[in-house]
Amino acid sequence: MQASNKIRLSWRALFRDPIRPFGVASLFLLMAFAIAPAKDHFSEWRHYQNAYLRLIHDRSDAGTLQRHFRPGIQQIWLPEAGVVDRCKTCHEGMAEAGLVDVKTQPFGKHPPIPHSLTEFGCVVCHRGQGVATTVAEAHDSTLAPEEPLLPARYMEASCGQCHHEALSGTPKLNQGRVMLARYGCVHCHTVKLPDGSTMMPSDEPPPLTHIAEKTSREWIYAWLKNPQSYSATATMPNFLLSDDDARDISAFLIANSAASGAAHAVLVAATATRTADPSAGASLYGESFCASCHATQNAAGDVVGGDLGPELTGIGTKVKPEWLRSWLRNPHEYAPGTSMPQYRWTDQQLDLLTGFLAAKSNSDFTANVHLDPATPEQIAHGRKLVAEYGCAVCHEIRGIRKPDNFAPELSRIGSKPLAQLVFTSGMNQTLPDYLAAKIQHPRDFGPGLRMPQYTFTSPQVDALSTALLSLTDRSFTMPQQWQVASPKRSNYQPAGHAGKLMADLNCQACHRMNGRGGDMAPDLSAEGSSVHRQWLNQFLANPNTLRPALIRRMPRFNLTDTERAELTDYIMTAYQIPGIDPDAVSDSGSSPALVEQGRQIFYSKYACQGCHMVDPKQDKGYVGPPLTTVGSRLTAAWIDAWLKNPQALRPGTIEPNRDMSDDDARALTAFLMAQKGSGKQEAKR
Amino acid sequence: MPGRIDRYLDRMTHSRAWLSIFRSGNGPNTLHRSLAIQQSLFLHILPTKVRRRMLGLDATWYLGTLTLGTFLVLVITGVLLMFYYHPSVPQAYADMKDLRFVVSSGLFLRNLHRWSAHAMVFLAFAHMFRVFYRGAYRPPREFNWVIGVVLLLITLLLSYTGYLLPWDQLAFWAITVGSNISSAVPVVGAKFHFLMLGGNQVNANALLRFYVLHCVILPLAAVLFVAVHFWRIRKDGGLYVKQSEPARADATAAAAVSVAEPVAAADVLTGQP
Amino acid sequence: MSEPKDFVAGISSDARKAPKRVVFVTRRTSAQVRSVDEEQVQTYPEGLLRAALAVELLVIALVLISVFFDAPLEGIANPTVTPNPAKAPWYFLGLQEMLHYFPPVVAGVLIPTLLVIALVVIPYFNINIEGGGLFLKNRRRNLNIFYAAAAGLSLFLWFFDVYVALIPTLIVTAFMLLAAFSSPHSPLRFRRYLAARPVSWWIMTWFLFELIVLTVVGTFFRGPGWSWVLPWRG
Amino acid sequence: MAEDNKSRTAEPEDEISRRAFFTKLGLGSIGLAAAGTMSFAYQYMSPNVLYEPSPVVNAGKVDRYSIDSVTLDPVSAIYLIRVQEGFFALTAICTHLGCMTAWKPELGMIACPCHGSRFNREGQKLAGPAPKPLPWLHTWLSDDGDIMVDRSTVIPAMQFLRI
Amino acid sequence: MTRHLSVTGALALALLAGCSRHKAAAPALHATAAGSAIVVSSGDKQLGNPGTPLPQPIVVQVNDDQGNGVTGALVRFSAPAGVRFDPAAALTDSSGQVTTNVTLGDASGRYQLTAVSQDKKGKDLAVQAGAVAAGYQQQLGYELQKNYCSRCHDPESTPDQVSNYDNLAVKPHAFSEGDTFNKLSDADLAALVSHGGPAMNLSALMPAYGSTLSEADIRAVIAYIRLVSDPPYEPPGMVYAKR
Repeated sequence: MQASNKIRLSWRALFRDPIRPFGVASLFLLMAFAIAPAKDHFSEWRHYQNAYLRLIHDRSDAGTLQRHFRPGIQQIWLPEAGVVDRCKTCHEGMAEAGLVDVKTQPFGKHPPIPHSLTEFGCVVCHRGQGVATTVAEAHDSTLAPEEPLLPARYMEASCGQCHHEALSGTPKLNQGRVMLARYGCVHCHTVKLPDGSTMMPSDEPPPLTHIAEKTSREWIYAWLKNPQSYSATATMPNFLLSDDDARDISAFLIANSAASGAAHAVLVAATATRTADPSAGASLYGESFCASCHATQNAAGDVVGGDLGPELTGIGTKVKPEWLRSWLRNPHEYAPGTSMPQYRWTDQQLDLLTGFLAAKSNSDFTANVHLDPATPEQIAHGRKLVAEYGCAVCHEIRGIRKPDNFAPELSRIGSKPLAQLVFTSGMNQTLPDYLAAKIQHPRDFGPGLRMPQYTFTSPQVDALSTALLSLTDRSFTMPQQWQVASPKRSNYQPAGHAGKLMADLNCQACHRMNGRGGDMAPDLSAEGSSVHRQWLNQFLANPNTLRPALIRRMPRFNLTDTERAELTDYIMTAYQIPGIDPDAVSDSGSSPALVEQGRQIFYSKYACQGCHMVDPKQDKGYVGPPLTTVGSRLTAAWIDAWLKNPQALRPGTIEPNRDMSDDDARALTAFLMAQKGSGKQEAKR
Repeated sequence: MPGRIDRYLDRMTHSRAWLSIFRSGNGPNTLHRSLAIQQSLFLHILPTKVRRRMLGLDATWYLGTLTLGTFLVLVITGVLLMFYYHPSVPQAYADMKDLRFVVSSGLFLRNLHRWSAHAMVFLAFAHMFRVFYRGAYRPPREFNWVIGVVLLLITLLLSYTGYLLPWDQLAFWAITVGSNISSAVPVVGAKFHFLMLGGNQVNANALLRFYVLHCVILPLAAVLFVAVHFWRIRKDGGLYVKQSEPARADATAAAAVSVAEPVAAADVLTGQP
Repeated sequence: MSEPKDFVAGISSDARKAPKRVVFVTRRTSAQVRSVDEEQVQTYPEGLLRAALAVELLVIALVLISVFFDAPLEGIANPTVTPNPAKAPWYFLGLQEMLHYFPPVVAGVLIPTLLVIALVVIPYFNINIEGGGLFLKNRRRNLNIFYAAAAGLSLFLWFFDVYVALIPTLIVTAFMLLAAFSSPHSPLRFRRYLAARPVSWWIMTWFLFELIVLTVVGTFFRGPGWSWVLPWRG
Repeated sequence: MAEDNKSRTAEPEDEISRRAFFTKLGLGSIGLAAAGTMSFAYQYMSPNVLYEPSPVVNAGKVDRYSIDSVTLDPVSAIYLIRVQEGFFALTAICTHLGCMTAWKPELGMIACPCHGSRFNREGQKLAGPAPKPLPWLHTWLSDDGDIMVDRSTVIPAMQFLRI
Repeated sequence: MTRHLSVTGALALALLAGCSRHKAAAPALHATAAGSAIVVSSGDKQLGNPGTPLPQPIVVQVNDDQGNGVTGALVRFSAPAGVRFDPAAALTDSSGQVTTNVTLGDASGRYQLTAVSQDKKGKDLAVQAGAVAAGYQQQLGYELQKNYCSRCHDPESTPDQVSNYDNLAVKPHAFSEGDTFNKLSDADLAALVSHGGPAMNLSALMPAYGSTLSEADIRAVIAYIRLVSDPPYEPPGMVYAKR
């Protein structure tokens, strides 16, 4: 009652005579109106600009800096890219070379990059909200399409928006892309690239159509339970299957397996040799250079060898000897698409190798796996699981068709709005952290998820996240003039009978030809115009190495003379490049004086002995191939052209381009062509 | 010093120019003051006299006045905002960002517009209920009540159409949800929905239509009806007096009256006693 | 033209006639002129000054609010991503809450239309011109109607599980019952007050109560998927 | 009620003067507020950022232009003129009423289609209503050898960019 | 009234909860022993990237007078803003060592990481470990030199990449030799790389890369050399703020 009475009294006081409150209220109104512009005037960016002016005020280069300083809101406007960046409003010193020593943000100088800052703006690489003029809004706004700033560790992702080829400045991004292809991510997840192409996997999941011939159900079970426990380098991820599920899947795979066309000799001989002579097998394994592609665990316990094929440490436990033998004889019968070459081993060699490999077993892998005979229910359930887990996406399985877009498409994962992400409790709510967590612990994001568990190191996770973060909306809407042509993908296949032969030998697993093939061995696209026919023929017969420094070497295939002739002809004719004219430079018979002059500049002017050796007694150059027999190997025309511009003939070769004068080139060529002494002996042999 | 100001003001208010504009001139007497109302286009829709006790707070709570006040604020801020607004997709949203980040006090004006809009809706509702509970809708004021209801609807429509203009998620989905309700009307619903959006979904057409409605048609309608509303207050016998409260009315009156005849602002300016 | 008639029907528009105070004559009152000539003051300056004052206070409040609270602005409109929940402006949330229970035709069209019509026609009913209490005159009939209406409405709401609307209805009903069993001579002032309420008052109060409850619920108590959430929980 | 009593017992004239004071206060501050609002509106109306092409134009490499050639860039409305002494840039906007002028090689002069103003190659007016010669624009060579023209800065005539 | 209380209580609780979530209360560490010397046993002078963990953790050891590891000595790590240690402080293990993982700040350049322990008298024992974060340019330089230069300039020989260092009559300088490279200005280095050793009256064994590498590439290589040079490279004529 009292209170209400008071109120009434005060209201009366107020409304008895309006003049007085009117006056007072007007005064307050005036004040209120004064607040708004004041608030606008004391804005964050003005504060930073003043701080910048204080910073540069007493530097020795203050004059220049003050001349460059532009007060007020600075903006980079790129209509075609939809970029409105006002970052420079606070980051005033961004382009000031003089401020390279300033570490305090926002005034530091931008580190050198290959692009002009004003031409591309800031948000294209750094993300964040370019239009904002307040720190919080600009850096961590999360409203699509505004994204929070991209952390520095993932910055290479921004390069990947335009550059789809491998850049030397972005190792992390390159690694991530390779991993996406190698670890089968792109088997399940479609990744479309702005140029319309789709990311292709680079791994070779074996077909499971005839798996019963290859291995035992116990091994399958143990493998399914944990592939990495079989070999640490296994690329197949762990699906965290329950014992029963693993049991049923293995049951189904065995039951589902059909007979392949491969003829399985009964391996009496092999079983004999297995006990007989492991060292012979080992030496054969060695001189066939299996280690170029296959790794094995050595006594010290570290895995050595190539990663093109599977690790062979426990191969004996994995595969059945008869299968192994037939596989070694001709892999294409079992897996037509494999990149394992068909060595032309003799039966005796096959036995040796089979025995040697079959002995490589870690029997404790399957030791405590005991499976009862499969029941029809288990097999049926196994089939269901196989379909459920999408095994058929990677592996060819009889009677199960490959499901299309089995997992979410990732073409634009890099700019997925936070609102659409479901985070686990307690994790940082940012896209990079989400991706990293998803890669490391996929199953934490809810029950019933099928994404398997990989075993990646944290640098690998970083690389993968970087590659994924480069798949943004923006990359699809880049202005025409920014788009970088992605590297041509060629599916060149050698033609004809020789082509078939090369397919059997899988030359392209290691050699690149006309844009397709591995990068383990030299590109052969220009081989025909570079080497002598005779040398090539000899080489195919007995591929001695050109570079003693390398571990990986060309294996020796037991080619028949006709096969060699055929192959040589094909290479010599098919792999010519224009501009190398064999007749332009005389292949032999140059004056000794010229040769001597060549020797002079070889040693003095160009100091080639630093990397090459001509005279093994005095030269030790170890970087480039030895040139002791170069005369019998390479054509003069090629040497001449090579000396003048190596990169033109083999892009990326580390032989520096010395812009050699024609005279020098001719002299050196003459000198090098003279180095064929041992070549002659070889020819004789 | 104040004396001089007074003299200047005095001279001003008696200059021919001043008198040619404010014909009534001004003075303390009733005639001048009645003329001041009658001869002004804007004021003449008000009665020249008003019952003193209606000026007390508890009679009307000034809700109508306040609603009008918000409307004026909205008109002013709205006009200013229009200078920076393009009713096109996606430019509209970019303009919001510019208002927020680069236009001097753009953020403030937008806030003022937005909050005033909410205030207006609230006040309009409050006004309606207040009028009802006072019984001020009774004859002869029933038509004015109807106009009031129309004004309430216009207010809602104004706020609703304005809601889409920022073109953010909030706007888009509020309008999507809202407009789909209309398509539930049995016969004409779909057609109406189609016309309202200028299509089947909320897109650039819809934005433009809502813009025109919000900035031209509805405000004009509002002004018109407000004028009628006020006019009818006067014509229906001034602000409603509750017959049932003479006793309290007197009290209020006694409280509201001050002994001295109040001095009008203008009189003070002219310095006349 | 024809010569003027001596009697002209229609409304006299003689400017010299002073405007008459309009008096309303109800059925049970005889027309007698009560001229309470209470004191009047000039609108200018008295009224205008007060109006200006009120508006000034309003503007001050609005300006302060606008300085300290920013208007919401979310991400750019994206037809492919629906925020959860997608809410209409607050003054429509009562309606949206209804839409949660009833088909659009009912909640989106029927109810609003009826509301508007009801509001429009209120003044054209003479039911409460005298402002007589609902249950004072022919009590039995009104009671029956009231029982029927209350029960019907409650059942209807209960049938659709509209508890949000049902509870206020029941509360109002309770008060109406209290009113029904009170008289102008009740000892309690509050009961006397209730007893004197006319039917329109009850209806409007019910409507206001529902409006407030539904709007508050729709605004604060509805979360993703229009599920029930408590605003003070997270 | 204290308020009331005071005001009731107050002397009429000082009551009046107090009212006068409050009135002046009220109207005065409203007037000020209005004035402030005007300046506020002015500030608001003048944009802080512009969505306009930058005044600096990259006119490309030197060898694009032969000696004694007059090249009109219609997009940026400038003439790029190379003479023996070097380069200079003129605005192509007529100083009369802002029409876009055109270079007439056969006449060897710049002509405005609207009202027939004529300028010579250095921008001096030869005929017509144009009040001023065509202004010369600031021109310089960028680091990578491109000719840059700043349309926003006018330089005195006959300052050639030497190559 | 009670409601008010409950509400405020709830607020307070929420506040507390929020705070506690933000700062994970680290268990208080109490040194049970003290050494007389502290050394970096591994992880010094690493090359990393901005905002990224260093490839190897940093291991420091606290020794007593005899040079044996001291167990239970408290070691605290500190560094410029932006650098994160995990853990930032720990007690030495049985071998007297503390291992911490370091995440560099977001700026490229040189970072000084400090490990501090206390001896018996409570005097600070500090040791510095250096780390460099390669920005884009330095990263590019690193990749380029790995391909073109390291075969000769890096004495380290690995199976994958046999070093040619020993085969050279005139020994190249490892890029970390600050004493050698800091004497040369950027221009000199650029000339040396692009025109070869003879151009600078140096060994002809250094070939000219001017036609092989672009100027930007060469700048990048130089930036890398400056980054890894030890002692650190001080650019000449650098303008520092007087304050």
